[in-house]
Amino acid sequence: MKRYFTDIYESVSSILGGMGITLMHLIKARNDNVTLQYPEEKWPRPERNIGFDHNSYNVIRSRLHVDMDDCIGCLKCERACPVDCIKIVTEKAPVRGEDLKEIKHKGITSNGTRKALVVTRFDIDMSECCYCNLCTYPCPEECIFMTGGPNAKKHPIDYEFSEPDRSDLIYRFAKKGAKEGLAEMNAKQEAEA
Amino acid sequence: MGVVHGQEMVLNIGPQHPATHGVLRLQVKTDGEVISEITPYLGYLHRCFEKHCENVTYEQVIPFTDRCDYLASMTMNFGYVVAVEKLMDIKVNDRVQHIRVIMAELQRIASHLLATGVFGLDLGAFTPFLHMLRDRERIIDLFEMTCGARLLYNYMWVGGLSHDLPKGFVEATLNFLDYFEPKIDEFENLLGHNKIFVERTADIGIMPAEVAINFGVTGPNLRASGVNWDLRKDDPYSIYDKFDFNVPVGQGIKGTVGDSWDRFYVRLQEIRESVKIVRQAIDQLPKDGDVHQSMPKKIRPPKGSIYSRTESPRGDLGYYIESDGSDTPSRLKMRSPAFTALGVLDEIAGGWLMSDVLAILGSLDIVLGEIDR
Amino acid sequence: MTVDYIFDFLTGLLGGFLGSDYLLLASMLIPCLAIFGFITIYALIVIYAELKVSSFIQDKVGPMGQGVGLHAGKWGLLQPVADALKLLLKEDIIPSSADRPLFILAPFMIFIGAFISFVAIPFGESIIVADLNIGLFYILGVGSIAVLSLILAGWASNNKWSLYGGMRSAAQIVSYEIPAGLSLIVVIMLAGTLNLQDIIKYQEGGIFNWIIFDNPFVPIAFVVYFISALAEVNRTPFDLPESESELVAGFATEYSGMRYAFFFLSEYANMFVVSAVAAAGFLGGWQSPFDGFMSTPAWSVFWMISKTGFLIFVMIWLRWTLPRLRVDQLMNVCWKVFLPIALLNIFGVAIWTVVFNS
Amino acid sequence: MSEDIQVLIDDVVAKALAGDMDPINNIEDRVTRSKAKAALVKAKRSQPETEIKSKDSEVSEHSDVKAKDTIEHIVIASLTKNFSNFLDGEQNGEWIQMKPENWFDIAKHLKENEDLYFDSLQCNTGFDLEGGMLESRYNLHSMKHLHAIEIRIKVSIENPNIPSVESLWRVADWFERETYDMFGINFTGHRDLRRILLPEDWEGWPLRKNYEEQETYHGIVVPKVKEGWE
Repeated sequence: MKRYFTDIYESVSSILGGMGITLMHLIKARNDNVTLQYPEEKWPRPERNIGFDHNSYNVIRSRLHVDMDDCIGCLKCERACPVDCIKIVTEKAPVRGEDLKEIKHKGITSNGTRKALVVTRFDIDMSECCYCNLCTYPCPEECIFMTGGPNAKKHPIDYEFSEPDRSDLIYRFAKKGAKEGLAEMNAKQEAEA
Repeated sequence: MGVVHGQEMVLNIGPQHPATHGVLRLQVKTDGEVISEITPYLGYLHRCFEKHCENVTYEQVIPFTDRCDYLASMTMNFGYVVAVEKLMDIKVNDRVQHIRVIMAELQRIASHLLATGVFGLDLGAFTPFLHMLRDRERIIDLFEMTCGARLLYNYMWVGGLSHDLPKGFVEATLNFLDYFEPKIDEFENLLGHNKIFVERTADIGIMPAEVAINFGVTGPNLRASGVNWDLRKDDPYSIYDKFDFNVPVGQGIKGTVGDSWDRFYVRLQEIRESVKIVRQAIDQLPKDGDVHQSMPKKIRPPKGSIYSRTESPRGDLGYYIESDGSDTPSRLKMRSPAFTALGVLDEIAGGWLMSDVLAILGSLDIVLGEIDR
Repeated sequence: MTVDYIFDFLTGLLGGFLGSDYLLLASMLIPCLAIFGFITIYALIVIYAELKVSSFIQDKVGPMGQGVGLHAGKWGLLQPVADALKLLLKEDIIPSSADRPLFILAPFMIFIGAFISFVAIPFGESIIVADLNIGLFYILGVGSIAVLSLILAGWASNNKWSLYGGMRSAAQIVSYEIPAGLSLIVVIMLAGTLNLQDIIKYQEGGIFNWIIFDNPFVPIAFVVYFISALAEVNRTPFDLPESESELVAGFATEYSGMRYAFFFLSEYANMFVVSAVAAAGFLGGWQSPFDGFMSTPAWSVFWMISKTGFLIFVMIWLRWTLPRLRVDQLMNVCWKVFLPIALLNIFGVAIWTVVFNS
Repeated sequence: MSEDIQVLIDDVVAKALAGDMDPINNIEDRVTRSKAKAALVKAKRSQPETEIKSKDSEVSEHSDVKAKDTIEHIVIASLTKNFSNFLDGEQNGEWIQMKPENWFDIAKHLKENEDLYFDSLQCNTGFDLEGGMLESRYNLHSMKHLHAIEIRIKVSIENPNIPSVESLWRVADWFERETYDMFGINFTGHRDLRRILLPEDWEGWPLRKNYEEQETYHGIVVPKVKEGWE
């Protein structure tokens, strides 16, 4: 019998206590909330820079980007990728370390490395990418990075990379016409020889 | 008048059901509301984790471990790197160890918040769940600040970390802890001591200690059964022996030792202990030390095998790694704590009412990503 | 009676053009449409209130927007409209193995139960559709139609979850009718009538003449009635028939679109009915709390709606605070706690009335 | 490579072998550092294996390794008293290699003997040794005495039968089902040996090294090459 009344007492008191807590939240509704009105407000971007150069590299992981002018075609990122979403094809450049104007190929990277290869295909399938960041670390030229990386000014941080079609998520970074242009050049050279 | 026996009905709870925490299918035999037998069917989320691991290098395994227990990715990373470091005999410096402990404990808080919140949600209490998600959000913000990712971090690497702590992280974490500590009491009052909640969970789904050990149940579920077993204390890995914290054990305050309420309460207490550990780790955090210092250029562990256990929020997380000396593991088996926790469901939940079965399932805190791998 | 007034008015206006049969039909339809309109508008408001109250309790902001055309309007004011439109435009699916006629019938039946209860709810001295002399009894009676339709919905869906929901709701609503009725007997004893208007008129003369303040037993009766009413309208902590984490959506699992909207609508309509009965029976109905002050017909509507609204707010507040009971605990609470208390209350009130009021 | 760099590398490698990794990590030049690390790895490999092992026991200060060394002997000694001919080939001190025949009785002894009392089965791993052998590995642990051992049982791929220990450690129920699912090791005496993670009608044993995916599953072609790359 005592149990019966303590149960009733406990129910009433704990329910009223709970209602008190929720009422406090109701009154101070905006105190603790973390909601953002998404398209108008956006997440404050993480304000930190890490990596190679502390002032220019951001941790944010939103999309991979490649600076083709710096890429030497070493395939390190392709090998590092755990889901095989990077595909690179390279061909030997006619002359090492020289610009090829026809296919907009730059011979020397911004780090001063002389390129021996022309990258004719550099595809990243972002629909498969798992955003693990493993590809950005081995890169000797620091040319593959998540946007917001070394060239944050050129490629502002953005979250919305949605596409209506899956195949639009395959990003092709190689210079357009590089393969054909190179073949043409080689053919020309052969003809001259 | 004798007892009326109705015809038994077979009912499929799941794979799509709001209370199965993922895609789990429970085939239950019911007689009215009473459930007599539960047969779990797994595999709806099977992603061939172990087969994958045999085909990728050791560092490439880490993103996959993230995806196993997606609610506690940091501790999954932690367990894996501890295993590989033991296998390769790498010692990492103190700063890395401290950062790892901070991250793992923050992750434990986040995971327990979700576990207790979802447990409340299974019983129909929506508000505590969203309050807990709100605070988990703040922890995730801290992780995003550190490594740029919010859910799947790939933060701990063999021999180090992917990034050092950012500027302002320590202050942000301390701010969060100051804000968060009073909130734990609020959760406790709002949900834990609510009479309806107590009635729904106390004395429900009692798991005696022998059953728990025999079924290989670990972590908070085992501790709720009154067994003082925590790998952070009993088999300290990393630098957990440096910290002062208690191991909360189920005491049967509202009912019997090992009931659903105890499992809930042990998690809530563990949140408090984790807060203590994070504070200590931040106090002792060494100022200098390169987080990439001990990272091997190429991860090729010597031939041999290792079984290494760490304490994930869900229990003993074991990695069995067999290395053949090449840069890919020859066999990598993850002994996932939720897998064994789900195995005990039939034993402790058979014979209860349908609502109780789902409450017990919620109290076990399973993550299907880890069960199905 | 309202229908008579309208009939007289219409005869005076159009008597020369139309036969009296048409006018009678019209004068019956007009209050129906008025009630229907009232329910719709009220439901939109309460859905909005529920969204906002729950959001604030949960530290969210709820539906928000920057203006019409973007999201849900200023402060999300258009959200309930959007919800209603979505439900209207959704595909109406009837499972192939469902019992088709019953499946179609169930949502209408539940709505009819809620709808005809409104007939006897007084909003003012003469603002009532039908001033029945057994108004209270009538509302309790037609409120029970909901049970039938929930069982129908559960059975006709041919789904195990729906069946569970239907069976649970049958047991629950039938059980909770008893403590609810017994607590209302206290009101009937004090007022000496079943007519809601007369009960309200009995409470004339300011806040202290309300039945809830009549004697110390009545507040207990009020609490018992309110909680039982909560169970009757299937709100948390008594939402077992549709408990979403156990039974997916209970009896409404297979319903979609407009049919689901009818269940939704009648849940809110029922909330209004039970709150209105509580307000009329215990809180003085449309009477102003200040004797004679602010008691014009317009004010009386205001008082009735605000008293009901407060009770609805408490229902929403409770919903977002409490977890759900289990099915056997639900029965325990009903038969072992509320029923004895309600019975004792009747004795207590009777003795009190004999000793102090006579 | 200039000579002083070579001297520097030799120096830091010597220090690193002595246990001090700092000098190697403090090398400013990336190239030199990596060269030094490569030299270190080379040097470590050339060291005799026993030395690494002794270092192991130094590293883990908790007497785990030491206890482990002895526990294997205790277990073998305890088992030899009751069973004969259960060991399979040479023992190396890290694990116990057993024959499958009376594994159930041995397991029962391990679990119920007061001195051993392995009340918890931590993990069961299947392993494909290649060359027609499969292995089932059990990591046992005692909650009471806090010791752990690893037991390995080798069976041939044609006749992969191992007695089930599911009735001793109930956790083995699902572990063994998983091992069966992935390796096709048949645990005799298991109540309910079904596939657990894969569908009932899946073909083959995926974690065997010679596994090949089936061509179609329920009429759906199993994709093996990535599509959408032109």
